[in-house]
Amino acid sequence: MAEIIEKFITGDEIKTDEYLVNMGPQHPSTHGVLRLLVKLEGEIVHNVEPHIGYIHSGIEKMTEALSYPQVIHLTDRMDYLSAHMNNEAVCLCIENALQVEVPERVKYIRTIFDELQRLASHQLWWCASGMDLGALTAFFYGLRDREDILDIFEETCGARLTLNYSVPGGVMFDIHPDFQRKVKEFVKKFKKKIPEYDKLLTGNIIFQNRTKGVGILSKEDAIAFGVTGPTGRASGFSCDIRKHHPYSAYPYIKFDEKLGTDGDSFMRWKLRMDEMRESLHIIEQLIDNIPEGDYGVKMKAVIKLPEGEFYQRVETARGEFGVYIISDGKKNPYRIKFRSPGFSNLFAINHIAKGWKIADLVAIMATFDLVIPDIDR
Amino acid sequence: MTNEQLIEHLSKAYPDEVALQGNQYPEITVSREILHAFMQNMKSDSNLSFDYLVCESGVDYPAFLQVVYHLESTTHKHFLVVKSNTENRETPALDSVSDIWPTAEFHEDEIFDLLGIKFNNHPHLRRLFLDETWGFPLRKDFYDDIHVVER
Amino acid sequence: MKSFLNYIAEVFNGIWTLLTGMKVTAKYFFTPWNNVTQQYPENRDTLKMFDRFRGEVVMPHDENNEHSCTGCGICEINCPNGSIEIISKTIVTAEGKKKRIIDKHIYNLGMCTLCNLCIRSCPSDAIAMDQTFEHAVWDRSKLIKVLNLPGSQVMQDVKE
Amino acid sequence: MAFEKYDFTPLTQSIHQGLIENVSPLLTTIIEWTIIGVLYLLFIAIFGLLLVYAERKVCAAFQQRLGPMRVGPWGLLQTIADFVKLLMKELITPNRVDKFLYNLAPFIVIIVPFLTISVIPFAPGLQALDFDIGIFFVTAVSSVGVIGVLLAGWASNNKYSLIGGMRSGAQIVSYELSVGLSLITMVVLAGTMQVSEIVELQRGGWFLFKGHIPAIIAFFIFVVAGTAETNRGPFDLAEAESELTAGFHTEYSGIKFAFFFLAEYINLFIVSAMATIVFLGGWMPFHFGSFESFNNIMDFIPGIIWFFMKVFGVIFLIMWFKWTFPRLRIDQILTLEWKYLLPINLFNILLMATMVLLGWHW
Repeated sequence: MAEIIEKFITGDEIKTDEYLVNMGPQHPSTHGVLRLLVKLEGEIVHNVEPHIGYIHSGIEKMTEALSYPQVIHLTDRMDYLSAHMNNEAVCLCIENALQVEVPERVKYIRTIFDELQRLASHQLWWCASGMDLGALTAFFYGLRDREDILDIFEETCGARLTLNYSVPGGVMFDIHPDFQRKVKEFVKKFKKKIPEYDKLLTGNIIFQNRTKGVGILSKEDAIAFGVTGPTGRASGFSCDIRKHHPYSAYPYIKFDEKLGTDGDSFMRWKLRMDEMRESLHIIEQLIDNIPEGDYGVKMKAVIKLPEGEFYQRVETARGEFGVYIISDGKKNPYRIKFRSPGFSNLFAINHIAKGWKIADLVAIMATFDLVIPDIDR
Repeated sequence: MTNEQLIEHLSKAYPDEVALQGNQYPEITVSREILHAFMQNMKSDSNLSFDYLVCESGVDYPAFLQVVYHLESTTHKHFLVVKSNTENRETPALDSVSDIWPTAEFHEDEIFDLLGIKFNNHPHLRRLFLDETWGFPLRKDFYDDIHVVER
Repeated sequence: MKSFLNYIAEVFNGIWTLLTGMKVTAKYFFTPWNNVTQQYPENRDTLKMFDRFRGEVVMPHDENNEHSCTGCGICEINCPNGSIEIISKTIVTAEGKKKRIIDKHIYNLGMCTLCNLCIRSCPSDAIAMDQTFEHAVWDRSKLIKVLNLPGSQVMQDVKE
Repeated sequence: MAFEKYDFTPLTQSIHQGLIENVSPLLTTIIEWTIIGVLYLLFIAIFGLLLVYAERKVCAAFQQRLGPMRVGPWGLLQTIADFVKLLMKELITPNRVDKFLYNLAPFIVIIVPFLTISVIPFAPGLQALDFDIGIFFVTAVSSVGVIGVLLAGWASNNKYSLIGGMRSGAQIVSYELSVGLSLITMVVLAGTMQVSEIVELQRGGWFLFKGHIPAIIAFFIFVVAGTAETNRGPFDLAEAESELTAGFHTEYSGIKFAFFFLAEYINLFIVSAMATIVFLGGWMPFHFGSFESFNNIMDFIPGIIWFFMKVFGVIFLIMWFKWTFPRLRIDQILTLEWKYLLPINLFNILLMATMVLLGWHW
């Protein structure tokens, strides 16, 4: 008896069995059909093995049978929360290959849409991760304010989620006459909302305890795992494509690349909150200065890329999105590879979730901001 | 390093391999025998220090399969495209670089799943998206008579 | 002693952050007139979609039951999903020439992703996006629609 | 005093008298038991449904929504429709569950509120059991519920349920301590454990005001610990929707699920009722010093309405917590209990005892 008690006190040899828990494919916190095979001991996570492919839609194979303008509308369906950035990446790649210079107006419109899209995405992330951590009211506040952005989208391009707004050489429609006024109204309104979010969650002591120091991703690991976007920047990995390889109207504007130091869940949270403020700042710089002009250049009816390989990187709400087009000179691409940010980000989870509790795994996943179609493609 | 310097540096260090300026980035085609050592050097050489594997993609060509690595250095901010071809299309195999960049492990899983390229020394090669009944869908000769409806 | 004071400060600080959070929710609780819920089927009369909203593809006809679709098939080529199929027929015109005109413009809403490419590519602006959004039907075959109305003609001024 | 006319004692006495004059004493007892049983059953069913409706509406209001609006005017019949649906649903028993324990668990969980509710005085004279150890009875009986939750988690043959059950076990056992100690603080002030007498003692003023600082601290601790004991947010780890899907009741369906659901809401009522009785003067009206006219107006409101007003006030507070805060982690919940609530509580008892000894209360 004394022996057992001694062992119990020292913690030797009293060990529970490891057991496996399937988080997903249907699980409230995986935000889609992601399956995590979690090895647990009690509540402690020992290993996380992501199993993906439940909604693999074969977009890369499909594109081989489509013409270039048709490819764009499929990219909406990968990372549906940064639909416009994905569209823009393909368009920029095509324009780059064809050496087409788009009008200034298009660049401005695209950049404003990028930032609005980033705001919408971060807002959904904000409220959904609040919900993951148990604050259900946050979810509705986020969706409520996101609705304003979606209305702006709908008014200008007719769709709320799968925008398909960029086309090679320009944008599909000119901006709606009300666009500028509504965006300005939204920016004004939204500036008052962010402090409210901070009061509700960021400053909350329960929230801080749940996220501070949880799931620390070091800068070296972030680079090694290719973790980009706000998640990578929270670890101090300066990976903002907007800053390092500016495209569209980003060269014309001033903005800061927010960098974190801690790399924990709270830093990831705070960084995205700061990014929202930065996005508002970018929109404010652009919205009054949209140059007059055409909203697109005339492209050929059948777009054929010259033979060769083209790579285009853009910054989506989740990180670096890359389009790698190999063309053999026909109207269909020979091969398109989409480098999606979520795919690289996902696999860093196992590395940082080990030793944390199952509730922390949820917090880590929430702050990683995963979109499953982005991973599965 | 600028692109020209990079090409010059590479062609000096690896005279047998073809280094040239592509559409946007310097490209180098590396034979599969020295691929792993080459990649190791790319990361450890302090003049190059390609520590960030941006993208790893597999491509199907009529005679061989190819793996394309997009590398970036976070310190020097230069970019390099490395290509390596397999010997044939029947038993395609390359050395894994997952011990150099952990992210490659999953990109290689994906390439194995969709193109069937085997990666030697990969810790845990598995089909990432599809189940075992599938062929290798990204190959050009893949035909799926169950899911594809022709009009 | 210092750690004890810290302990007390921690407790009060924690309670304070919780109270600020509760203040936010309370603000919305006590202003129910700001509710954002829209009761959908009841508000059909006041619900207005934006002009550019992409609901479904339609072919506008004028009062003489005429449309401007020549049946060229460009929309069919541009459709990424194969949701448009154009069946044309050959007629003999008054001058005795043989001429291919449209018989049926078949549009499958169930397969359509509303990408707007067909409308962008149409040379005679014969098709347009409608703002309807209530597409639920009991049978999938009802989603396959023939866009040109029965007995409709091509407008005279449309160029071939 | 005008307030006395709302006493239910004459009514219950007359029923008792009428019965005992006409039938044998044994039959009288049996009939009285039946009446009380049926009344409590009805009360729990109706009040449970009402609370579910209230929760949905309150949560909707916090979230700028409308809540249920379709069934009946303002969605009033929604919960009844839900209940009918739950009654008609198939009772699924998964393979390889421990059948006996699996079926037993919901009944243990639902029995607890039935037992606890018996000592709650709704109004003067409207109380089934008036022990002299009423408070002790409540704390003792309410800890039985955790057995049901643990059984449900264990017997379901589901790892999520097991985690949920274990969490809930650890959590409720810890928070029982705080509930008990904060009640003891007030028992020190009252000098009795009899519930009716505690209410009677607050005729001159609620204990929350009478005991001022220690009573307010005890009230705060009681509400927090009570929230935790009823497994409600932010302490809803046992269910933890986003982590464990539905925790201990993942595998339950139909009426067995409804038992868990109903028990949760009735427990919420009981915690609020205990807070009302011990801290907020039970069915006693609100009196303000010597403002006679104000006090007389307050006296016109019947005791039962006072009681339910206060109960709903506390329930609203607990709902407010749930719809504002994120969920705690299991170790943080235990840290909160053992490092914060318990030391504060022990100190508070000491403070209260000193105060009572020195007579520093009103």
